[in-house]
Amino acid sequence: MFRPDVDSLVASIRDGARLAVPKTEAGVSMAATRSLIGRGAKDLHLVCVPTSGLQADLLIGAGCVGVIECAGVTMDEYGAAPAFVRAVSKGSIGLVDSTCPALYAGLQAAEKGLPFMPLRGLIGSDIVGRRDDMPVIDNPFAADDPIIAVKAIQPDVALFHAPLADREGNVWIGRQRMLMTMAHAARQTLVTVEDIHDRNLLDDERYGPATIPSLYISAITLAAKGAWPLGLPGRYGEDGGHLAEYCRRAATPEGFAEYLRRNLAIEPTAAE
Amino acid sequence: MFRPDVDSLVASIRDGARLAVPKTEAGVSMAATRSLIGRGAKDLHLVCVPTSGLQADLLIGAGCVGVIECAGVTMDEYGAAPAFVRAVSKGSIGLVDSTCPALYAGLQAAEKGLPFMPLRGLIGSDIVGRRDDMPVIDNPFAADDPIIAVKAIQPDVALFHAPLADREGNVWIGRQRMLMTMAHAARQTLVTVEDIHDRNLLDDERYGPATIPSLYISAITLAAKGAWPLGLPGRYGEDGGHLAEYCRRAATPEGFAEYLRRNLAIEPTAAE
Amino acid sequence: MDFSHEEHLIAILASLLKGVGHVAVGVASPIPGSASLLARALSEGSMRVSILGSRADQAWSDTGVEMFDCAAQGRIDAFFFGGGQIDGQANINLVGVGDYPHQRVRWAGSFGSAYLYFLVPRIILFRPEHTRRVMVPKVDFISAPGTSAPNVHRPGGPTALVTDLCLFSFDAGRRRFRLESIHPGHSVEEVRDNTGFDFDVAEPVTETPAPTPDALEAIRGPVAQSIAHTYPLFANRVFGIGEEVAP
Amino acid sequence: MDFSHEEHLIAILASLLKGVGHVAVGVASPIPGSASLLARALSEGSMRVSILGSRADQAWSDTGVEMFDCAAQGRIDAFFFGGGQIDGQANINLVGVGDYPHQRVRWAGSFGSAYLYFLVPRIILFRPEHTRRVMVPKVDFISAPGTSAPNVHRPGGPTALVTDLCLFSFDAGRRRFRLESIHPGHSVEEVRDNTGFDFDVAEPVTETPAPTPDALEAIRGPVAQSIAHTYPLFANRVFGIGEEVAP
Repeated sequence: MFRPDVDSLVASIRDGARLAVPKTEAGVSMAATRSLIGRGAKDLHLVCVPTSGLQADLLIGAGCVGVIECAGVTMDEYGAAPAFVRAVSKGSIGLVDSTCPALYAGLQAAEKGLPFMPLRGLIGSDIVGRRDDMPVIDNPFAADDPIIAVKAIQPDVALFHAPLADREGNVWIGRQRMLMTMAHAARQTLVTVEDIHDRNLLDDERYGPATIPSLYISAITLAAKGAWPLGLPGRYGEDGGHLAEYCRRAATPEGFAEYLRRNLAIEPTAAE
Repeated sequence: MFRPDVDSLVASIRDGARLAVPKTEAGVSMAATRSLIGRGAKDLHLVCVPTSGLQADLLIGAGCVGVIECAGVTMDEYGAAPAFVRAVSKGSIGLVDSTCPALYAGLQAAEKGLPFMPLRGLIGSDIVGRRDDMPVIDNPFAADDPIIAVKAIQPDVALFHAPLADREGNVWIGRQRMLMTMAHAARQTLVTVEDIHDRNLLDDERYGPATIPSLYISAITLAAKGAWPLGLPGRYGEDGGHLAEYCRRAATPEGFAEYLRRNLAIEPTAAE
Repeated sequence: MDFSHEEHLIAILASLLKGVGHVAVGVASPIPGSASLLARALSEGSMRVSILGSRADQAWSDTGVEMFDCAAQGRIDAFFFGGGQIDGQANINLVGVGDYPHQRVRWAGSFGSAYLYFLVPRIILFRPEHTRRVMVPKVDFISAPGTSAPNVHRPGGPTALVTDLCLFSFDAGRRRFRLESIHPGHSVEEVRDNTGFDFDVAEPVTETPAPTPDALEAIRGPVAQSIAHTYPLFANRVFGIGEEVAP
Repeated sequence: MDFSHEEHLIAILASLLKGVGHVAVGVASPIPGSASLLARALSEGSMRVSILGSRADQAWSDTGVEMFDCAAQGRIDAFFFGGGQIDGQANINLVGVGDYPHQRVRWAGSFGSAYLYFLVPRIILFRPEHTRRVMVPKVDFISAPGTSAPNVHRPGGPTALVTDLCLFSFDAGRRRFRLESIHPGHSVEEVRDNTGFDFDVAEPVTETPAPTPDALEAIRGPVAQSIAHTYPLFANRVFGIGEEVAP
């Protein structure tokens, strides 16, 4: 259950894996992301839950991503996600454009062992129109009431960063409940954590309700400040200076390579 | 938001309401149940989430229930639910026999504003066979893969007992997550609580994730020991002596009437 | 070594859990709960046990839908069900006897059976009372069907039935029970006389083995202590531990 | 009383929230967020505001699916969307320009628009840039359609569009925008010249009113303080409060 370091955690993510990652504010394992880039991971099918930012942009720029399934990739106040935008224009990544509730619904279907979940809205959008896995079906309880069916999304791996784990392998996630859904839905769940809690989190009436039981957790490793330069709710904020600097540098492929060299001590080989 | 007492809370439950109540261990408002019986509530459509025990049995015996929709009514270790069993045999209540995950699925459909949720299992059972609101539909993503559609269950009122509320009207439920689903699904949510917490529960990183925001709460009243003689997780256990005594007395209609007189100071009029 | 009937049933059920990674136990199931704890004790810690209503032996953070979702995810390998009536095709009835809905005998209800019976690979039926009242030709209400048409998604289903008299296996392909072993002191004839449905008989039918000394030691030690948290009345009656709960 | 362009936009959007019980604001929306806080301040506390990503102004206990479920429950009355492109039928495009998928201009993505645009009764489109680049005859990608066939469940949809130049209302029945008011210093002709789609014009078209002194006071006081928690760069630039974040 416990891995000695981030590299050995990330070794469980094979190239080509369908990898689910949470949105920027929810606990992104940037430590594991750097390790994936360092290893030169390839052809990941990134499922953003439901959006991403720096994490997706770095992985795309470093050439780790084959397909990105998401509702939005953005650096928020710092601007557009530069490597993502370039990769889309060049056609170097596959795109599965989605909408937030459809990504949640797909994961919830997998969580429930269902082949699909119905979802309101979407009819007539190009999100439905540009993919073949969102058919319109009939509401069986009303006449002439079309509704979208969202196919289950079962990730090979869910990967995120959380504030706490205990020695049994239970993981506390606070109010980032999408992490619970991701862990329920995925075949494997890999977690970096800020701290190890000495007592069983499930036994605590306040931690317990927001704790993912070890049943769903494949492996954990400690990674202090593991979300940096993103923030971790309740622990630390994002490093805005760093994010602004990233956006400025990554505006060109050369600048992106320079960022990898300088900040990750990584010599990009297969990057853009 | 805050009502002065249980009777004024319960005044929001009109006769004939579709009333959702949680299972015995999850925080049953017995205080409100006694008040409903005292008022002589009539023709309730009781939705048990997903089962019930003393609460349903008392309401049925006192003549408050028109229909019960549930996956099980039992006094657990203390035996069968006597008034429920009598009412079924006499045909004095309507029955919608269900199964636990179908009740959860129906509430989750309402929570998501969906007309239905698909559900595995059930095909070929008399649960499906004996009611007309669980059709078999086709999985749109596979050939010849029938699956049950569970119709959304939107209660008029969700009623339960919780450990804590704060002064903003947020309610902490611990790990009884079905209470969150009930509050999301129901038109109105009425809560009795053990205690009032001085600080905003949503602002606390440990209470927050298991707190129902006031957005979903219609009214709250304080009722110390409001689950008695049932237990409240983390606060107090059930009163086993009382429950055994109930089962013994309620074994006959006369004994049941006697129990109401003695223990609830209620003179049953329209009871069985 | 002497042992009680309950201790024997616990040991028999535990023997059916060999190789299981995660067994879950529903409400009102003290003997299956004890059997699961025993199987874990004998597995040297490799088995996960989740007992509904228990605080200590509880894999979940939510007391409601999570167990059902967990089963559908394929994370629960074994589960127990009883049955007010059980028929020869392993259909179970937890609802009542007579014409539905206004039945002359009414039980609690189907609970999660209509769902878990389809999804958990190893469902063990446990019903001590072995009479023609229980083991019927055809159940009066199908809470959960024993088998399904080939096109119905069904990774799970019944695999065994344990009673006071014997142990049956269930063959979903043949849609029939097979008598595997008879508990000491009983006979095939006695089983036949008390069973309202036809069944196959293993060749040879063995005698159900007695609990091993290791098993008995575990049952009376950690298993008894642990099950008492969830089932105090049962633990008091069978193991003589804990306080007696008021009459 | 002098006011900035941003302050005016905040006041205009707030005026569109009259009578709303609960307004929710998505990510990357400092002006709509400020407008909602202003509307609440002017409503004397009867309005609920939920700002995604804010800790203080947040009605939810979960940062994920809850907002979408909440909208489907009918518990959110108003929401804002922008649009990289907006066409005359109120279709919005948040994805990009050119042939999908390898578009020459790519934006972040559709976020929750394809869903909330159907379910929230009062969707206010807010897109400051009023040019033919944005206000197009037909969007290149429909993130969310402005209207739906009568058989499609659609309790919500767009009701207004606010730009740097003017305020439009949207009539779902006619599937057309109507120019309601022009911001001071601009003209109907200027709006026409910069709009790539045809629209109706109210008779008469009024001038968009300036913020009231009460509104300005609230904007510069509690609204500015509050929005700075979620949008520090914005608050620093527009209200000069908080520390400047590194270049």
